[in-house]
Amino acid sequence: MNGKIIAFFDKMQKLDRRYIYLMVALSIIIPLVIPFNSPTFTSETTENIYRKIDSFAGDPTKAVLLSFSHDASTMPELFPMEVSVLRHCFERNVRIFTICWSPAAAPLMEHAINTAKENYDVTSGVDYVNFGYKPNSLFLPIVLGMGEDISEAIDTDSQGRKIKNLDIMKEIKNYDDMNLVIDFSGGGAALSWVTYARAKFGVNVAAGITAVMVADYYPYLQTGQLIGMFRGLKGAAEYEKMVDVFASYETDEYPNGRPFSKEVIKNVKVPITKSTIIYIEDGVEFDTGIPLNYKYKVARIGMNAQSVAHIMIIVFIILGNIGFFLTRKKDNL
Amino acid sequence: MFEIISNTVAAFFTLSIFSFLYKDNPFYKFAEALFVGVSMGFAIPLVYENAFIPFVYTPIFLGHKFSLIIPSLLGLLYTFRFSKNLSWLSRYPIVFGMGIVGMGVPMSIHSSVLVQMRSAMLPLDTVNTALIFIGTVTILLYFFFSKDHKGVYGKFTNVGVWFMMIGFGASFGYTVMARISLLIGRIQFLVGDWLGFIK
Amino acid sequence: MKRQIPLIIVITLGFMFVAHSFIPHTISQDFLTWFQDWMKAISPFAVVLGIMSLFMVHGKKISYKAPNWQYSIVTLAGLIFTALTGFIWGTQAGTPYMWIFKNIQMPMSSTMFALLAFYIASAAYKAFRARSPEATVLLVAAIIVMLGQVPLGTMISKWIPISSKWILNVPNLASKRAIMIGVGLGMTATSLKILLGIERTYLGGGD
Amino acid sequence: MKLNLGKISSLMLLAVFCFVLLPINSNAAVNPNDYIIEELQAKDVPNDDGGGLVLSWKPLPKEKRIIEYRVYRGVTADSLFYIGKVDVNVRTGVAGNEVFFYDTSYNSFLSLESPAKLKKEKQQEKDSPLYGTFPRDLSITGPQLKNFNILAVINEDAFYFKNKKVEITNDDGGTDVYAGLELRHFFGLYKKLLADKEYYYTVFAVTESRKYMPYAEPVIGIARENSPEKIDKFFATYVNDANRLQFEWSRAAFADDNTDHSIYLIKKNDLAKFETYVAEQKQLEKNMLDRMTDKTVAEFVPTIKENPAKLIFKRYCGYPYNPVNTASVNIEDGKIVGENIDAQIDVENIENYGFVFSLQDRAGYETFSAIAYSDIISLSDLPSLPEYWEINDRPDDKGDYNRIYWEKPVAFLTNTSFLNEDKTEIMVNYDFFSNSKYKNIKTIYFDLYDEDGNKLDSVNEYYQDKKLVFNLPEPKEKLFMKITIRTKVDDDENYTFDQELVFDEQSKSLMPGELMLDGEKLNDYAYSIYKNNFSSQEWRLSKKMMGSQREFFDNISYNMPHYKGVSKFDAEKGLLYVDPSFSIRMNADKSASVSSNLYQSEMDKAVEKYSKEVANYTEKIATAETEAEKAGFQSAMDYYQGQIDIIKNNEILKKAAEFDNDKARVKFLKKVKEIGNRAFEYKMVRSDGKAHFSESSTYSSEMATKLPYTEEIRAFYPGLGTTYFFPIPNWFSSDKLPALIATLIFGLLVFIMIFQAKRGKNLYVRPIAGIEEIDNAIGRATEMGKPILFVPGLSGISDVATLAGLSILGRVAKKAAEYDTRILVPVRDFIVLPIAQEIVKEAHFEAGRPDTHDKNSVFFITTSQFAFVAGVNGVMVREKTATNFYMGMFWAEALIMTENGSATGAIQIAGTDAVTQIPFFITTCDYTLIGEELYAASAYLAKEPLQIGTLKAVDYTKFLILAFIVVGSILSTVHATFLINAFPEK
Repeated sequence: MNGKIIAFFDKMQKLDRRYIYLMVALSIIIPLVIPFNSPTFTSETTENIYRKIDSFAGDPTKAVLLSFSHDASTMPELFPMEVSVLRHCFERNVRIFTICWSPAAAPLMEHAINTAKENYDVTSGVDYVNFGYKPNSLFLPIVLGMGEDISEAIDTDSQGRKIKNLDIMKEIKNYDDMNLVIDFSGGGAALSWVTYARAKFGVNVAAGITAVMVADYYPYLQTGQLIGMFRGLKGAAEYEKMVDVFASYETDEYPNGRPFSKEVIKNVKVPITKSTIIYIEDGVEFDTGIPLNYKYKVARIGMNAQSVAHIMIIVFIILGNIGFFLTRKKDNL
Repeated sequence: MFEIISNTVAAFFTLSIFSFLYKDNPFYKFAEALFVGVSMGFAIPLVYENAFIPFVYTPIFLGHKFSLIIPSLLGLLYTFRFSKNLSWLSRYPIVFGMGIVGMGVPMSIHSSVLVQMRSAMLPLDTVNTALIFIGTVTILLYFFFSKDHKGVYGKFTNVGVWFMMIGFGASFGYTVMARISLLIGRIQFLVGDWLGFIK
Repeated sequence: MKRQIPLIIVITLGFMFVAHSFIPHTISQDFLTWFQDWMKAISPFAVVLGIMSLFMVHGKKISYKAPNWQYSIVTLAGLIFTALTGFIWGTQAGTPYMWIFKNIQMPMSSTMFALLAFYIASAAYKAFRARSPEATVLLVAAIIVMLGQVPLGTMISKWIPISSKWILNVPNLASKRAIMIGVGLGMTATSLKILLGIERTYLGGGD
Repeated sequence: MKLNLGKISSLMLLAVFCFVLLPINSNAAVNPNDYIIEELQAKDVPNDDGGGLVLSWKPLPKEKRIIEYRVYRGVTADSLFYIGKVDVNVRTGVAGNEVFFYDTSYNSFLSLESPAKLKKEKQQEKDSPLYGTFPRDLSITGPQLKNFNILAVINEDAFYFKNKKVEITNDDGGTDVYAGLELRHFFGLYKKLLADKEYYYTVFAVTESRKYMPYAEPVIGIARENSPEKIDKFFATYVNDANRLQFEWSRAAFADDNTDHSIYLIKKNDLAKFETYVAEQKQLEKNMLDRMTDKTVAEFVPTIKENPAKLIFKRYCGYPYNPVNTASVNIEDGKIVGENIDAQIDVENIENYGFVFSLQDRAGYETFSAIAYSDIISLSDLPSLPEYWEINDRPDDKGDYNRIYWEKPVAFLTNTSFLNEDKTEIMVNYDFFSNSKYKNIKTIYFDLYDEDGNKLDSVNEYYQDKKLVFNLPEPKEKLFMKITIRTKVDDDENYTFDQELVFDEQSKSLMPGELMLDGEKLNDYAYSIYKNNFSSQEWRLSKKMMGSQREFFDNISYNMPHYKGVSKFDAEKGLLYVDPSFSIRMNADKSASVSSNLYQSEMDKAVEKYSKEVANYTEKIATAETEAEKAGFQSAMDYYQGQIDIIKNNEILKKAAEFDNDKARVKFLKKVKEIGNRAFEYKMVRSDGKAHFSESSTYSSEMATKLPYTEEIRAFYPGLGTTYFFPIPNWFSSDKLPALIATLIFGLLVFIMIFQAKRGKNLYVRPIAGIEEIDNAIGRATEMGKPILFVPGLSGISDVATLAGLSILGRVAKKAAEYDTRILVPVRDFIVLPIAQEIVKEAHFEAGRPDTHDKNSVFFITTSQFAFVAGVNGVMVREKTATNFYMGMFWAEALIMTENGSATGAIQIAGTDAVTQIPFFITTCDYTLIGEELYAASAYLAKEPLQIGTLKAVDYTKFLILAFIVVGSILSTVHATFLINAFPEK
């Protein structure tokens, strides 16, 4: 009996790795092609960013800066975050700026804005401005310069317009107004914002990072140097849900979305298999009729695949180790 | 049409790389060889436009900063790396860049040692801060090389090892997550953008 | 002499930089600017080294008809062709150069990384072994963190996300901090060794 | 599978490169004429100085796959030059119905980065008028200078010392002297459009495959000088017990050509008349513009020629921008006090008066704000100014900041969250602003009260981690917090803030309310800090700070380029001519500028010229017919006489005239000018933005201890060091003191330990698990007769990990040579390659087995990260390596190698300081050197006194660190934070 089990695991141990690869591929392709509903639990690190941005809603004297410090290789994780933050800002009428530091990021930034704005009536120069690509060697001068005067530090936007002359800049001068910076990167770029802009001018800094960096960033979250953080794809999925539940919400009482509430987000479900945003609260369905486009749920669909893959890997580790111990026992005999 | 063709090319290379998972094959070898060449080839015009022109050509030939001829000659010495007798010349550009390590001494003491020491000296008023304190101290003890890990001291350093392992576990878990996310991105491209199965 | 002069350069520049880090004066800042200007002028030539070594490696393969030498042709042709498109049609959006970047270079580089997911899965099955108590703890912590990331974890028990957060906030923080101090000290020591001429590996062989 | 690889490869290569040509050919079949843009217009930009046009056109539909629109401009329709582009997203196209391109204010005209030669725009028909940007070739670009308003920004030293004196005969037959400079002496030349001049514009589209489409028919644009914008916020207040009017307004968005801020007083019954006046002035402006384009339009004559409102205040507001936006006007005996002001006001019936603000520009246009009526307040309603403030040079910098700090620190609550379901445990976040005087806050007390004033809880925050936890007996809707700050400087005072916490329905949490100090809402009143130097006429805003902020660092840049207009040039010599005069400072009463010239001879000539003018006007005054005429001549004469007086009597210019060599003279003037530009006086205004403000007097203090330059030069600037503050560069950064001490201790330890090691003292280093196993692992490989693999990391030689890895390689290679086991070292970095080769060679020599050394055992695979790993995997499988070492820096690829190695059954020993990779090594390798162990291992193996000595020094330093951490934590637990505070925070 024992021998049989050991033999089985022995065989399993020697399983051709290509079968494993195939399982990995399927565990990701199937959930992507056939989406299913799974709950998205939000975490405080992401909620903090949402709440901060939401507190700027409709206020012409406040703005958010998105800094794109990454290239295409980390796009799967970071792009959904960027789109949902932009969507949140467009929904809630929050003024927004974007900037990037490498030539490779410029097309990604453009792409994120265009993806998010398609369904909103927003104008460049009024609701948002793309500062465009600024060479990395100018990072420090610009980050410090914006503490004094944004329009001088940046000078022109991606279309070559003088920032100073734009409508959006009327009541926005420096970090006192542009009070939140979110840096998206696969590395330590947000920490430079913490070191310079946060330490010197007290601006709020949040980070959108790939999961690899999460453990490294945690100490900064604890000291409050970072106000919030998107933890990889999971963070993006959480934000997508919050935008659906709060920012997209439209009733007579709240024509432009309702304010964030921890109690609400806990209880509401938004199924991603539907083509419109539907709230399910305590079993009661409410169809808002607002289209839920693929681009707004891409992270949540991705998280389905992620869940399946995680479980699979955990199972692999456990199976592998059982086999390992059994065979070791056999060797010791 | 243009987009379809472009996507097909991109998909072809994506699949070629993935084909390595089955086994090493001419498609993968071809894609990889091309990747190496294209990556280097991509850098050449970029370096020319963004480094050579603004930092060498313009200041010397147009700005008449003739002192910069010295570092550009130093840079040229790199090419002697492959010469049998003159390869020692290529040390010069390397050592010139090494000079900056001098800054590394006080800077790393400041930012990685002193600043971290400060944040480690928290009041021990909650269980968690006490645990962080114990963790920090025991891990530092683990990296103390003058004493054998024996007896009570050894038990102490062992605690450090446990702390480190749990910490590494966190890194591990998140790294796994990140790698899977990247694969999700590629599959979204293949199945969604290219084949159009995801809507 | 072939070693002494470079050594003298490193030591002199090195001590100047030590002084620089304590002196905020403009003269000290000008020194840094001077150094950066010179480094910037040296830097473009490093790529020449890269190109040369690539040509030497693959050139050798081709001329000796080493196994798979045909792929070396692909590499060199790819290099020359990409560089030429950049020089002929420019590097703006829409040029063949950018097209190569978007549809050849970019998908391949992100796919290379995506391969890792497969390897992780296979390593999970075949190599992530609880060889020792330490490795066991590591794997258990990793599993908790991985479960904490997905809804299933929360559905199993609400303690999973809480312990996942605790792992990040307490042991992870302590270990990151202690390792940072240790590595920082080690790096300082190495820098100091270079500065004092004790560490000379970077000079390479020969006299 | 025997494929002919050569053929397959060439075929695939060909296929791929055909695709690349696709973008070039993909548009072959389209009709280019469908791609000409439509509705191109060039319109004047309103409210500007006549230097701006905005182009607009209809975007092509997104099906046309446009990536950019290129814009061209010229002064004639037959030659148009490229000036810029508008990028478009290919996929989505342009969202609106119009694309805009702004040709406004100064933007790049010419610089060293400009192309060498003028090029015809490619892909256009042969006779097209389109060209590239203006080239550096002055024979082409030079004649264009006159078509624009050109501003040159010149490197300071180049202007002073690289100029060539040039004399040009002018129209009157005399000679004008210019300073000739080459293009490389300029940071750049910037252009602005000339008002009332015709410019031609055209635009064409560029498709996805970078095909340039035909251009649109050029259109004409003319920029016009317009009246300034209307200021939308203007407030008036009457402070009755001071008998003073106070005004405040918002600043203009476009201020380039603004000259004056004025305030007028209007009686209520003059209102209608005033409104007609304003309307007629607008109509007059429009009429003038219309008549410029169409001469047949009848001239408009306003019925009211003079402004019916009475001027009560006027102040210059031009360069430097950000002028003061508040004004106080005193009233004495019903009369407004002020120079050249003649207005009466009945303060008893102040409600009968309206006030209006106006902006004036250089062209004489004036735009009025809406009418404001004053509210009546008393002095006690005005915000309080700091009782304590200080200004001095900021220490520890390179000399480009002054610092200003005031009052005591402020602490306030920022956010709260519930920690439990019952909402009885709350976390409250707080923050504080401090300043240089109160650097270390001793403690902050937070006392929590409920609505009835019962104290619920209190926290003594001696270590400020910016968060507090409170336990409530029951959930509360409203709470009060008393915040008391105790500082280490004047500690005995009770300095307390109040702040409410109110439950907010929407966010379902307790939200912090207004921060109160002594009954004043702290953030209602902002601090505006104004500064002024010796060389500008008026104050400028340095920074507006929130009412809770307590410190400000004022940046005073070193960079002082010269700004000059340029219109003349010499294409042959490649020179651009600029005016050689430059201003040094304003004179003592700030009525005129003290200017000098690069060439002393020109100063003498100027005196001569002015004397002639004085003589000329003296004659004219004698023969003048009317009083008005006489007054005009008199003022002109006064001006010239004043200029002569300055040149002859100003101390600086007198001193300068003593130099007989221009270089030394200019050097002297440069120093003097630096003080004039970089020393600032400061004042502070605290305001609610609605004319309820208090204004401080100019700050003055005791003489500063550090001053620039010599006594002799400083003597030209009375007030320097007491009211005017000049930032001083520092020689030591005191915040780096801990780092200096630590570096010295560390350095000293290294010396001592190396010395001891050299003397042969036995320094004990404990065995490191992974290292102990190295020999066994090599032995195993020898037994099995299989080779060893050693990967010295993937990064370059400057990486510490690589150095450590290489030094371990030396040891491993030696052992391997002794055992006569083959070692394989794949290398990724081509600089590491020869070094590794050398190390392995030497190891064989040392082991006494040079015969077994195989030159090819150290080999380069490729620089590509993953290809390298694939190569290493190949080696593992082919050579069946028994032992694998990975020592050095690794990235994501590490796992692929170790997994493969574990599959081949090899013993694996790894070492790296890459924290993200360590977990994978631990789980896939048999032994792992974690972080520092790698460094230690290299020293341990080397057994050299130098290495062991350093290792011991690091160890003892670590012990010190440990001791400090333990002591520091214990001390801070018992509320003693001095040790923590001795360490740097960031």
